Amino acid sequence: MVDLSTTLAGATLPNPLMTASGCAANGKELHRFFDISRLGAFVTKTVMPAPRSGRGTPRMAETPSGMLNSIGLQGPGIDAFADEDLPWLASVGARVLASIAGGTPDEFAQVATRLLSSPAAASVSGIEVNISCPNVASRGLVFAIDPLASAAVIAAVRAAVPAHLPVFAKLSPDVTDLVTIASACLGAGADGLTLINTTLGMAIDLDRMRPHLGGITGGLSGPAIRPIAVRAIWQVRAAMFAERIPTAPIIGVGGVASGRDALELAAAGASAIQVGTATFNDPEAPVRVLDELAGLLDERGYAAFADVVAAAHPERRRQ
Amino acid sequence: MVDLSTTLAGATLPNPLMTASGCAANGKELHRFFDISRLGAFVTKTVMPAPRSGRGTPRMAETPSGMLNSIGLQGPGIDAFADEDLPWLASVGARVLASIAGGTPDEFAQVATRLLSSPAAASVSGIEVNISCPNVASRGLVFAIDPLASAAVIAAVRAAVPAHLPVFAKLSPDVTDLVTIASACLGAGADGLTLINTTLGMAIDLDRMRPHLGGITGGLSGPAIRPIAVRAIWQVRAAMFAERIPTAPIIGVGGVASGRDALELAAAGASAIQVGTATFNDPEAPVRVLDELAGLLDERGYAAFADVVAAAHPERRRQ
Amino acid sequence: MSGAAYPVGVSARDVAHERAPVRSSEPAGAYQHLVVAAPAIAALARPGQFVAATVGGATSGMLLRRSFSIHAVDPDAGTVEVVVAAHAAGTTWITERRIDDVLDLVGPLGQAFPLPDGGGAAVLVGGGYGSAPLFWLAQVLRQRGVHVEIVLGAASADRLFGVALAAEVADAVDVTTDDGSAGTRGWVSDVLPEVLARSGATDVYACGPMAMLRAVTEAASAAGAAAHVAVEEAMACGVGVCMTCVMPVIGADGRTRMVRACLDGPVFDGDRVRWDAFGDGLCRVPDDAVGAPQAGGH
Amino acid sequence: MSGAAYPVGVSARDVAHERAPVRSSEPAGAYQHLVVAAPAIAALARPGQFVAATVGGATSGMLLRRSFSIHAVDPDAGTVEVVVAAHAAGTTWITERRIDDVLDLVGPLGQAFPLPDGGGAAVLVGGGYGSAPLFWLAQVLRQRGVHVEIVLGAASADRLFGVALAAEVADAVDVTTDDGSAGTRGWVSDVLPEVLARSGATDVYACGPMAMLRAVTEAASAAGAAAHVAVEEAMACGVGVCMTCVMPVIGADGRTRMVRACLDGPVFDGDRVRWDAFGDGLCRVPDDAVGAPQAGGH
Ligand SMILES: Cc1cc2nc3c(=O)[nH]c(=O)nc-3n(C[C@H](O)[C@H](O)[C@H](O)COP(=O)(O)OP(=O)(O)OC[C@H]3O[C@@H](n4cnc5c(N)ncnc54)[C@H](O)[C@@H]3O)c2cc1C
Ligand SMILES: Cc1cc2nc3c(=O)[nH]c(=O)nc-3n(C[C@H](O)[C@H](O)[C@H](O)COP(=O)(O)OP(=O)(O)OC[C@H]3O[C@@H](n4cnc5c(N)ncnc54)[C@H](O)[C@@H]3O)c2cc1C
Ligand SMILES: Cc1cc2nc3c(=O)[nH]c(=O)nc-3n(C[C@H](O)[C@H](O)[C@H](O)COP(=O)(O)O)c2cc1C
Ligand SMILES: Cc1cc2nc3c(=O)[nH]c(=O)nc-3n(C[C@H](O)[C@H](O)[C@H](O)COP(=O)(O)O)c2cc1C
Ligand code: FES
Ligand code: FES
Repeated sequence: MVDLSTTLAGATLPNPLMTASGCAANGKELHRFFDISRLGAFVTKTVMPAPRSGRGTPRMAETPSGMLNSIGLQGPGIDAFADEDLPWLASVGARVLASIAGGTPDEFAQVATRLLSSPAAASVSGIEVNISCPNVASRGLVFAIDPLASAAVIAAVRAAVPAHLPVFAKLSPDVTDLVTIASACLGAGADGLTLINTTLGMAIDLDRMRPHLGGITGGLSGPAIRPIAVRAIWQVRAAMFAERIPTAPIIGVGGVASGRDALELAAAGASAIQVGTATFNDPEAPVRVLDELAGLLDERGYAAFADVVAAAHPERRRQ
Repeated sequence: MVDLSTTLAGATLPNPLMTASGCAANGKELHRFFDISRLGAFVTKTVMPAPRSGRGTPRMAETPSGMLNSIGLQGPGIDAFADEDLPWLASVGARVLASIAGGTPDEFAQVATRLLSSPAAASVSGIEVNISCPNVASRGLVFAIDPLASAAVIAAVRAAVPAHLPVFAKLSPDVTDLVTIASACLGAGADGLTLINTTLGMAIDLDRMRPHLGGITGGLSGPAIRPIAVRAIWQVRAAMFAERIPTAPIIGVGGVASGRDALELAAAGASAIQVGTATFNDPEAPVRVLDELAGLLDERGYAAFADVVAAAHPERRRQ
Repeated sequence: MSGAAYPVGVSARDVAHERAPVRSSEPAGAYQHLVVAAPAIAALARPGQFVAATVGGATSGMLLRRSFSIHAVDPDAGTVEVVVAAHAAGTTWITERRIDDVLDLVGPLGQAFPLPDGGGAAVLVGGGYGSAPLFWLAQVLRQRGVHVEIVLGAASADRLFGVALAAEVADAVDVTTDDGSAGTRGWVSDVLPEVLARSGATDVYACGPMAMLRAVTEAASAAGAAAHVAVEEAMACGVGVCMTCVMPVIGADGRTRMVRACLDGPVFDGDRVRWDAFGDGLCRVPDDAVGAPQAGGH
Repeated sequence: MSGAAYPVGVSARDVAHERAPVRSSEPAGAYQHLVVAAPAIAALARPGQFVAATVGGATSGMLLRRSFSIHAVDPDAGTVEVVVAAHAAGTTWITERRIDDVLDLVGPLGQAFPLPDGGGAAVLVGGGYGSAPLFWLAQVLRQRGVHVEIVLGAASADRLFGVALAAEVADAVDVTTDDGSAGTRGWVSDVLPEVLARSGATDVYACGPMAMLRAVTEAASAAGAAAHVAVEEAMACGVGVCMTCVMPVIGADGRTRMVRACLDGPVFDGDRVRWDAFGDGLCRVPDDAVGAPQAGGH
């Protein structure tokens, strides 16, 4: 039996597979298809201070091996999340990576504080700080395109959260220099990074000759972007090997639909793997990917998942 | 009959369809499949001052609805191009959009000068300045990630080329703020923009646990990236409507495989359309797309291709 | 390819995920009528629910499931039936499946049509392939002693589905086509007031395009009947996890929320739907919806 | 689906693009042997050339063509034959095609095996499905009065292709398998020196994995024979436009260039190939190649 456990900045999880924020709602829906406590962690839909309706529709367009979405962070707000969703997740034994966002660094911190005041706070294994959602009205609100703005958010959240609880910064690939953003986040106290959020895309409604999405542009996800996710993880992990930035765990996400895909992100440097859009194709995808990954590791004679993390880096092979 | 002609900064072409640089070699190979003079223009493989072997192999990896390449700008050098390839293109009646590159702004200018000294220089309808190839050993050589470096190259080329010949800057989507780069290029004398070059990606060879490509990272192309191309064209065209940057023609490229795809890029703001990776799937793709586009325009009752350029922008509909 | 249906994943109490071999596929006017073997879904489904199918096979570039109303089930034979219009590439792929080809299905999904306790009269209104779930519903209603009338409408005769079937399962049938190629020329809403009046229906069940559902809701309200409408919103997942299929619906507390058509629908009470938000192929978030962007704000 | 092959695009003098219906598809050991109707390709092809097929159908997420040596053609029947190993998703899709399914083919592509004027002796060496083009070549050579011997090698008996066929078309046949499950245990290069010596061959033709082609070239050189090797490089387009399939080959001027295997190959003179550049699944650019990155530079 392969040891599938993975350690993310102190938090040890039984396996590296997770849902991706916004691709699994808050658990009940997928729990009809599989026991969500089987996952290394359940990543919740990004929650903001107040209830949010999100954007009008259409909110999605299918694209070759991918899709665009412009949901616009629809959600119940942190009060409802902390009082209802989190307790339910705790009740089924899920380990929770809670995704949070806000309009200002302070709002991020408030959401984190309120989250941890939940009666179910003990189920929270970590906090994923979504500074990279492209579906916000102004691109200026995508903190993750600017190192200073990113650092301000991370520092505020880090200050609001007890030291034992790891904080992950979720980054956007839509930047000229990802390593600089990663560096700013780690410098501001992030314990790890989640790479990547969707990349900005767009589709045109050719019958009506106007943007297809209600939100005009949207986030591109799915297998189409996997090569971008692998590259982002590789670049940031390579900068860690080169000691340009501190070494920290990376959670990989982007286009994973099979055990092979998960292995690819791990080999590029990811210590945990999230499955997003593939869940829309197959509601059991997160646990199917887990089982396929376990099978692949076993076939290849690996004793532990940890052995394949960053295994494609020459520095790692030299170790 | 729909009027398919398009005007690109003074150069009028009989139709908007083009090959994409590096996806059609220098014409002879595709001329076995269709008469390349049927194209609005034939875009040549980026040519550099000296002959170049390019990278080792593997140079490609197939990805979902896309591919990665790390060719590394293999080519015969500008002398052989100007003396052999260009005259052949002229001999079959092709209109040529010549793609050039160099290691410094001066080298770009030298290549342009030498190109125009060719006996077949009259076949050149324009120059596409490739400042965005991701397959160069150092990302520092991707001029298009920096507005100043981009402007320096464009200014040098513009100075070397007679005023009547339009100069297009080919940009990379891998930047935080594409409009700033576009603005710098137009400010430095570019007559138009080509959007987009490949986006940086990567694949891992899971059997050998190392990067799949000889060049480690590679350029992602094909239908997978079409939403990114549409978004890039839209953003830059929107900045023109908003008068944040001067209005100039955009040549659209990225993931076009059908007449519908071409129409999508046009509606987003492209005055001409290049077909790249789709040619690997179907060697007749550039002319098939042209025929499909003409059919779609006809069905929808458009009198001219020019009527659909940027047609999805509300500013255009208000005009 | 296996001849027998078998489950892919966990089959929870109320939903299943099955690989369903095609048992038959026949053209029906402009549509394709498929019968597939999916015993777990057949055992669970109720009229108004739907199934979601992957398209394009193992090497497909199309990721998202396509949704189809369940036309009929035979729990004993373990079969599920759907009626598919070849709209674009995904549905075309489905209509091209041959016997023994396998569909990957998740279902039954969504809320079924609410059923009256018994007796009275109901009118069932179907637009195009939207009629597909109504015949099964008609049978269930008549088993409960409900007088059932069916109104079928479409652009043209070939786009009507189930006219003959309607005669079998309903007490009366009306047909309309936009071009007059079958039945009355016009829309279902043209004949509906009269049908409602003569039948004294207390419930109207409808499935079809949004504009039709709105018109049906208005006609039902005018006649004092309840409208139960099955909507068709673009769906990415069908199972409630993506939030793409939302629409503004008024809740029990009187407040409008953007709710998921795949989970809270596809059947809604017509008078709860904020029809005012729909138009020109878009649906806005009403200003008074919970969590709506602040008016005048950003 | 149409029963007849028909051209998709322009068919130039030497290459065609056809939609080719499958006429038969039969397992052959570990491989699948397909016969397709592609009259234009059948009329043009010569031994050593290949065809390139799209995979996955209209909604495929796989863009790139897959290349296959032409195993046989029948210009009168208008058919082309290929032997396909199910390697990964694309080739698996091809092996699953049924009668009347259509393959989109471009061909014939690349350089054919060079033919001697006549007489003499030749040895044809095939590794695994690499033997596919050799039987046709053997027939053409024997028509020119050449004495033909065939050596077939594979990992195991089920991965040999065409042992019976070889006996029909060659004057002598040797078989090797790595595991000894058929013929001599070992590699083709173990038996080749003896075959070359006894046949006095002046030309060796080979198709198979790179390591085998290199060994064949060395054995041929040692015996004073010319080696004509058909290589298998990963190809994105097959028609010479992408520059992905390059390998270092010494030109007539003695200089090494990165040349396209799809256009200048797949058949090369073995002693022109820079075998030293290949290793561990990679191919480097030799330092002395035209346009190579400057040594010590960047
Ligand atoms: C609850 C429900 C029941 C339905 N029942 C039937 C039925 O019984 N018979 C039938 O023929 N069709 C039915 N539809 C519509 C059917 O799902 C769409 O026609 C189909 O998804 C279009 O797929 P495509 O690949 O042909 O089109 P494309 O336009 O290429 O689809 C692109 C994407 O948009 C989504 N999409 C596009 N149109 C629709 C739509 N109208 N509804 C939902 N998603 C859409 C697709 O799921 C896909 O993700 C139903 C839809 C819903 C939501
Ligand atoms: C000139 C030539 C002749 C060939 N003849 C035969 C034959 O007669 N029978 C046979 O079974 N196979 C043959 N091959 C190999 C065959 O093309 C590959 O096995 C096939 O492309 C792999 O496709 P896949 O989808 O199964 O694998 P994948 O690994 O998924 O393919 C991914 C990508 O890599 C490319 N690729 C992967 N392996 C190869 C390879 N070995 N050669 C070329 N491209 C590759 C594919 O074209 C595709 O673009 C030949 C290859 C060449 C170049
Ligand atoms: C419909 C949809 C909604 C999403 N919502 C969120 C979100 O609320 N917060 C977030 O951090 N990421 C969100 N994402 C991004 C995903 O978590 C993930 O980073 C991205 O989709 C890439 O992974 P994938 O290709 O596996 O989907 C969303 C993605 C999709 C498709
Ligand atoms: C194999 C390959 C080689 C390329 N070479 C060049 C090049 O030399 N110069 C250049 O400007 N772009 C080059 N490109 C980028 C294309 O011109 C085009 O911008 C990109 O592939 C997106 O278009 P597509 O999706 O239609 O291929 C290359 C692309 C591919 C796939
Ligand atoms: S379709 Fe995904 S939530 Fe309804
Ligand atoms: S495969 Fe494209 S050039 Fe050879």
